[in-house]
Amino acid sequence: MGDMFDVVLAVLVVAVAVWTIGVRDSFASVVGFVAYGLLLALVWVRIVAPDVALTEAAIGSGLTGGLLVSAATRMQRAERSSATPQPGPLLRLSAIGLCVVVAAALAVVVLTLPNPPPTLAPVAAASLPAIGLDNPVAAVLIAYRAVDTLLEVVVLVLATVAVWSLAPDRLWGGAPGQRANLDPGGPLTLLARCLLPLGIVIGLYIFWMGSQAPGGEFQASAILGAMWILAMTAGLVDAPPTSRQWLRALLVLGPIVFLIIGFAGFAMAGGFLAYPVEFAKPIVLTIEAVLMLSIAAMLGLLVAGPPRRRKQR
Amino acid sequence: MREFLLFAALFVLATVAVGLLRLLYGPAGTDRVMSAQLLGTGGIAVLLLLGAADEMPSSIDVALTLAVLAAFVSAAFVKAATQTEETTRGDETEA
Amino acid sequence: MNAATLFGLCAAILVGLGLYGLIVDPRPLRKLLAFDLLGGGVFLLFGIVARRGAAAGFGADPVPQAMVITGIVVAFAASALAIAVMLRLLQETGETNLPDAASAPRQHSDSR
Amino acid sequence: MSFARDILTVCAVLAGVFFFLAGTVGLLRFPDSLSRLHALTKADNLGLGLIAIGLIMHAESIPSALKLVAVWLLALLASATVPQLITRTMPPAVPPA
Repeated sequence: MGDMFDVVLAVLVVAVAVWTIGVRDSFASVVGFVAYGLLLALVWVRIVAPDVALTEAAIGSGLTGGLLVSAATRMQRAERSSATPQPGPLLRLSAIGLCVVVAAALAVVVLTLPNPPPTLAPVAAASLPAIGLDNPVAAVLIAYRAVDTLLEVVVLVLATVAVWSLAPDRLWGGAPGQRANLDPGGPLTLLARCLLPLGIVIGLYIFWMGSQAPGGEFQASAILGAMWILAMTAGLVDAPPTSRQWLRALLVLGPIVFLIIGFAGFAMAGGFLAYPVEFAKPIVLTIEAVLMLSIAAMLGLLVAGPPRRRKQR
Repeated sequence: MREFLLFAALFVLATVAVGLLRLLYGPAGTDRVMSAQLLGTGGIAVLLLLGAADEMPSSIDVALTLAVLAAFVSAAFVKAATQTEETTRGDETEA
Repeated sequence: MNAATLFGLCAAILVGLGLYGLIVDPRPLRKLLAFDLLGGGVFLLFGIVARRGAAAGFGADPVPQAMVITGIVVAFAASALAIAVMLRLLQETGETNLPDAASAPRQHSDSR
Repeated sequence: MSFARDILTVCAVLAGVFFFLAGTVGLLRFPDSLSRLHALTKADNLGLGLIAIGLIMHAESIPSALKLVAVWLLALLASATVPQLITRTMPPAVPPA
């Protein structure tokens, strides 16, 4: 029965992908992509990667879905009026040829993967006791491959600055998005008011669980970021102007604390991003907590987009 | 019991997959969003069933995450759709 | 055929489909969707490698999983930036397509 | 005892699956967006609720049972608000002549 489930799921993923690529209307394609992200989360559960499933559900489907759907809705009208050039049959055919070759090559690679498979699991498992975490994926993210995670957070900061810099000069430092009017008796207000406390509790739960079970700062910050966006959409809170010092400090807090602890590793444990064994767990939790705050703020701001209101003096 | 739960998961997945035909036919954007919403709820149910069948407790956490964000995409859609008039007249043309 | 191989073949098809959309569709939004779809396929290939590397009591090798989590977050940041560029283009020109892509077929119609 | 519990689980899950089927049929067969919305929300969340109730009897610990309840409550909250929101994007209904 499990095998049949997997076959149906795989066929469904491919069918939704074909629809997403093939359909003419871009809005329909975006909704297809949201469905694709949801189905991928199911696939990750089936291949025993619940940490990735959580990330895909929160970011790949939830946040990306919200971002794309709202962008596609705003672009819909203009797209209908602007002419879309159609690629010629020659380009189409050669593209099909290339893609079939690439897919076939990958399929051959999948079928001829080395046996027994190489694995880093024992190495990662050996590093677990030294940092006091029971979740191997969180341990890899924060200790074994900590440099990757550090660079990733820096990429997020750069992306946020890049999005802000797309605003016209005179709006630099202003608040993103339009001010949403609070609709006191409306469904959106009800949703935001009820969901916000629950979402924050669940986000913190996913964060806290991350040291023993699937979860962690990335998934938690995606939920917290989504809750912030929801509060802004409903008009419960207004988006802060991007010139605010506290906001900018919050964005770099995570990477800076991470870097400082990384350099302190030279003195305390003899290497960049090395943690002294006796304090490893509190240090790791500190890094994860500040990273969660920074990432949640950046994910929210990335969805909110560049400043669109004049800076108030 | 395990086989039954897996069967139920398969059945729910197949059912909401058929519901995705509404994504194909549309005709309006709202109909397409509805089919995605149905797939979301179905996905939550499938995750709960899989979690119980395979004794994989973290699957429930994935379902919990999906449930928190269930309304997020629809809220973004409605916000953008009802603001279209405002933005074309408002600060966007000002630039 | 086990689940890892099945979803591996599925990932190969997804990469092919994403690549096709990326090459053939001139609209920026569709290129972004195709690129993200392709990315999903690549992540899934990592997942297959992770699943096959199950050892030391874990259901899957944690190292590729951690890389995929990093990748998903970075892909989101890149999508958000791309969307911001597209909305800025819309704001400036009222068009969703790049000027080149929209006018090229008409200008060069004699060369085809 | 465990046999009776299994029977209850099977019954509740089957009922839940039935409502998913009903919701899908409604989404596909109903003629206009408003009735499709009705089919989607009512049947669909009854379905999830019944499945959650069925699995609670199967849950091995109190926290995981509580999580099942939380999932259902969140889904109820979404189904209570999302359709209201979606109707705002629809053109105003024209009363039948």
